[in-house]
Amino acid sequence: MLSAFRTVLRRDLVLAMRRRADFLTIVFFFIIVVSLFPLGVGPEIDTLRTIAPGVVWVAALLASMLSLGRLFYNDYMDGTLEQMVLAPQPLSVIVLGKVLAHWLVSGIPLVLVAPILGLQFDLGGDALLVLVVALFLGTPILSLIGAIGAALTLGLRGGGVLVSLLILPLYIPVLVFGSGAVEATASGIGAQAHLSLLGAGLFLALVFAPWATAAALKISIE
Amino acid sequence: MLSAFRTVLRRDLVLAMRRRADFLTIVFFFIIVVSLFPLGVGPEIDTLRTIAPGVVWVAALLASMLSLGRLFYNDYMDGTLEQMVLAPQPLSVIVLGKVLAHWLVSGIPLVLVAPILGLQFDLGGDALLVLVVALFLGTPILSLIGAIGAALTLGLRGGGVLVSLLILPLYIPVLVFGSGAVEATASGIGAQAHLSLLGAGLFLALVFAPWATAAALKISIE
Amino acid sequence: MAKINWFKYSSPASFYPLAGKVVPWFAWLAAILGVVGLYVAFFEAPLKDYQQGQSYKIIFIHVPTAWMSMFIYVVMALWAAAGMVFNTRLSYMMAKALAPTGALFAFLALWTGALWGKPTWGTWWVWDARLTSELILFFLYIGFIALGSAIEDPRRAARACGLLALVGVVNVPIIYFSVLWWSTLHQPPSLKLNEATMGTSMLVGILLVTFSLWFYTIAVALVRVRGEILERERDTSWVAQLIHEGKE
Amino acid sequence: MAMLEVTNLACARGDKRLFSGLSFSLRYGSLLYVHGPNGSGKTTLLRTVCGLCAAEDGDIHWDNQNIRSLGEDFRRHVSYLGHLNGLKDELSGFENLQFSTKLAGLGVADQEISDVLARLGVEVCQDLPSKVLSQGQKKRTALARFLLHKNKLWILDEPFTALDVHAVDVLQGIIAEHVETGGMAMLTTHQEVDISSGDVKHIHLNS
Amino acid sequence: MAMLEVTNLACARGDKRLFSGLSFSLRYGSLLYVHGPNGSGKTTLLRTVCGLCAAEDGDIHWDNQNIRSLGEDFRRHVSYLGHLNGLKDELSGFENLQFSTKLAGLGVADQEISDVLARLGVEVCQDLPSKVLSQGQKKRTALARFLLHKNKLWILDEPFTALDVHAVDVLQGIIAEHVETGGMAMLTTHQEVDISSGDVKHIHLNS
Ligand code: HEM
Ligand SMILES: Nc1ncnc2c1ncn2[C@@H]1O[C@H](COP(=O)(O)OP(=O)(O)OP(=O)(O)O)[C@@H](O)[C@H]1O
Ligand SMILES: Nc1ncnc2c1ncn2[C@@H]1O[C@H](COP(=O)(O)OP(=O)(O)OP(=O)(O)O)[C@@H](O)[C@H]1O
Ligand SMILES: [Mg+2]
Ligand SMILES: [Mg+2]
Repeated sequence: MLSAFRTVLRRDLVLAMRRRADFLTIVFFFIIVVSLFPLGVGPEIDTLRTIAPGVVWVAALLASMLSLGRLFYNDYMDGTLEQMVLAPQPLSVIVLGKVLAHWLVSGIPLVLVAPILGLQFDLGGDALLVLVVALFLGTPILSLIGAIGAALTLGLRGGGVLVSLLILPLYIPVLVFGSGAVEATASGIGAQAHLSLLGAGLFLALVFAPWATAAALKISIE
Repeated sequence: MLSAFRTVLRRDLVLAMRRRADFLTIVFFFIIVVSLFPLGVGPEIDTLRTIAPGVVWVAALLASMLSLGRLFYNDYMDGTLEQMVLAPQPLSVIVLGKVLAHWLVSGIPLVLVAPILGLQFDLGGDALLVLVVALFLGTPILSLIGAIGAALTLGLRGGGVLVSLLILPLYIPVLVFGSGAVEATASGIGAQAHLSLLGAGLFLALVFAPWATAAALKISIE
Repeated sequence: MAKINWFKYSSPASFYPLAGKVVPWFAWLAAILGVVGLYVAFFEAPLKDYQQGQSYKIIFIHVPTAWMSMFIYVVMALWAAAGMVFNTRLSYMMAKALAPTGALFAFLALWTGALWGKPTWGTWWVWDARLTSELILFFLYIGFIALGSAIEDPRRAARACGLLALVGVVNVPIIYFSVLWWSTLHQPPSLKLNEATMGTSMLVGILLVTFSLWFYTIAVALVRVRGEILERERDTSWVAQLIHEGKE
Repeated sequence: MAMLEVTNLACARGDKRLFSGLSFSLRYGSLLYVHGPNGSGKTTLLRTVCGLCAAEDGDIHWDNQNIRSLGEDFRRHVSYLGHLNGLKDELSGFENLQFSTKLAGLGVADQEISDVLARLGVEVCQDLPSKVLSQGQKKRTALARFLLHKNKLWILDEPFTALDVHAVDVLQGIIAEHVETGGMAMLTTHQEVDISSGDVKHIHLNS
Repeated sequence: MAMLEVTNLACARGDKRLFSGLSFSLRYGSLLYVHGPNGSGKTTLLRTVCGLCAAEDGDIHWDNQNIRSLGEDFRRHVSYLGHLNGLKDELSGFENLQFSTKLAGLGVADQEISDVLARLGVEVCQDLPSKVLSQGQKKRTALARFLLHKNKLWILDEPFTALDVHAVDVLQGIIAEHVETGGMAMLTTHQEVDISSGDVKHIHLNS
């Protein structure tokens, strides 16, 4: 079981290295979406500072959702997913390996560039720190929930948009607590409570999401 | 030539009706993204009113980009694109038919729901009107430019994210003039100039984009 | 006469040795101009700018990189256009070879600008027209590079990137003006580019560094193109001969 | 008088040169088999001839004019079937064929489409969306296009795969008839088929 | 003693019942051909037997236990090849096989993988990414999995398509050998093949 997990994780990391462009693109997508807002909203720094946490989080949601839409898609199209379902290993373990690989190559970089974007919006040092911690706790939840959506919409036409419809509502609590944490720091309340809630959410998602995703995959592949 | 245009247009509209879910989802995506902001940014109505045009436009950009990413994809995967390239008709005319069909089923609905979203952000009557007109002029530009990106990234892995990297920067003028128009009305300057620029942009895009898209398709199909 | 040469050297087999010969010259020119330029910058230019302190010396990096980043994009698009018109493989290779340097300069312009902004404006970044359009230019470069590396077949990659460069270059002025206008409508009240008039020694320093970067760009691009030629033509007889002769 | 004339053609994929110096010509009423083991470049050759891939070197002429410069005027005469069937999943086979003939600018009566589908034994796809068809049924529907377009040059890449024994017979008959009535066909297949009407030629890649 | 026992199986796609009341059993050293014209439900039957599709009615038992309740313990014994090859485009054939054996929990030496690839005539895919392989080369690489996993039950859906004549021979030999050494195989094909080793059975759908 552990070996299946490791095998899948390693395979997906190798694949990610082979098509490095994919994952760098996610980060740039994140950066571009965040940078679009000042262009739409106008350059007043006070407004921008207020909306910064919300904007960064919404961009993270979108980046995660977009890249997750294809988490299983390639495997489905070329038949390797069929083979994984037929492998003598619990599917949920395989799923967990894939999700972890995905987060390592696409979630972690978001966490790392977020402070730079925060600087552009003139966020203070404390707020930046909380932003990073919140993203670090929140992005794996996004990946885990997103995997369920991706599995459910597998092979449906227009999956990309459908997946967003399914999972964006589920992402909302993460958005609320994540951006809430940053705002709370900025207004001096302290982010402790928000962050603990995110941690609890992560734990729950880790326990249930792989199992739900595996079930969804089996349905989709029929 | 005109008959090729009509044939493609009709086919794509029929296909859109068969998979209605796809296009409804684009509209819902748009609505959800716009509605996420109050959750991320907080409920102060003044901030919200300031950021409303920007948020609506950014959401329109993202919705258009998301749905365009797959404008040619299905045709490519099932080989109908190959057949269209081989048809004894100019490819750019076929492309124009596809883009128009796409805009009719996915751009128009955005234009129609925008006022409702604007109301949620407490925009005034004039501003709402300008928002609708600007979207009406702007969304076809988005479709035309997006088609180029979709054609260039056809069949590439991670295309969904790559396409956004290519076309979001090109969308920026539309974003700036589109949201600028609404802001100008709100601050009493008048949106005339912005709207004329959008109109000029639409004309330019109509002339050049189908041609560039056709060239890109021929490259991608090799 | 000139025409014959042009077509002769647009074939990879004869371009390769020619490029090999000129690369060291450009590299040396770049190094010498760079050293002289920085000397002027640090020792000849007025020691202290009264408003900004030593930090203003960043200008000697900042302005040349900003200029070059814009200039290279245009050159890249010209090569792409030439590739479309004459259908020469070499043109596409040149366009592709220029992109990473352009992206590097755009990044450096952003970075030095941000470093400079902190002491002068008190913030790393403002959403000013010039800054924003430089940022977008950086994205355009990244898009170009990402597209190139996402396509495996080199011929297809070259042509797709060429097309993208052309589409981009049409859009760059549009983007520039749109952003300019956007920002002037909402000019931030307190923060403005510091328009200190330049002394001659400053101007000389900046120009020297610019030329140095220019030659550096040419040298690096030629080296990249040589590598690319070798990789793509590794099955041809002239490359085999080259390897045989032990020149490589 | 040769209609299709290929001279000195060289094709490469990635950095592998598949073949070079290939020359042949096809005239009315002749059939060309392209043979070769897996990976020898048959698909690449067929796609290059119909203009989907660019050749590395050499010329392809139709009626003494380069196919690149002819453009639409060449494509008007060619039907191609590759590894993909070119059917939209959501449309029925019937609708797919309607679309494809209209796009080619032909006015084909609905009855004719139904007749062709019946001849190929896929009446079932008159109403069913193509998505749910079996492999073989999809292939048959795709082949119906050839009978409706009535183009001169047929280019068929492994048309017999997925077809059952009966359908293979039918298709052989159809190709033979096309060649006998003055058409041209180029095809690859790994299966044993024998169509010997008209002027039969063979090309061996990698042999 | 039958290993695989199918009783009274009924399958449907959409609202079309493809077959019903189908019963058969497969024991060690036997080979089952599934025949039937296009669209008769061969693919559906094969996918149902390996557990990828749900049956409408009837039971599938392995060693007297229902395959649904066995789960992994059934899948451990089955190799399946459908219309898709199950290769990752970016990985070489070699890496694909490495991954697939590791996922099955087998320790297979690299040398063995290379040997199998050589036996199937696709040494080329040792380094090339699978994406650029020709149809036939991909199929061969996918078939190499069967030789490496050494599972009891082989389920092959049209394994001979896209293979050239030589490769068809090789594959026939491989299947024959598997059956002779006590394996079981279930296969569909529209081509003429003859493998007559072991205990050969036939099922005709829609006949
Ligand atoms: C991240 C921040 C910055 C960016 C992206 C940036 C970008 C640019 C660009 C693109 C140019 C060339 C413009 C042209 O020639 O039209 C430029 C020139 C220049 N920049 Fe910056 N800049 C930044 C920060 C700063 C700061 C903080 C200062 C000084 C207070 C500064 C001073 C200048 C000067 C003096 C020039 C030359 C102006 C001229 O040639 O007309 N920049 N910058
Ligand atoms: N980027 C690449 N680098 C090296 N070789 C490549 C590349 N792309 C394709 N090839 C090779 O080119 C050949 C493609 O041939 P093609 O698909 O035309 O074969 P085919 O004759 O149709 O074979 P089949 O009978 O299997 O369909 C294969 O041998 C493949 O390995
Ligand atoms: N939703 C549906 N409604 C009606 N019929 C359906 C539906 N889905 C599938 N079918 C039919 O079910 C059959 C699928 O059969 P299957 O793919 O198993 O055939 P096969 O025997 O493998 O054929 P082939 O030899 O062509 O591969 C086809 O006849 C198809 O038309
Ligand atoms: Mg082939
Ligand atoms: Mg089948």
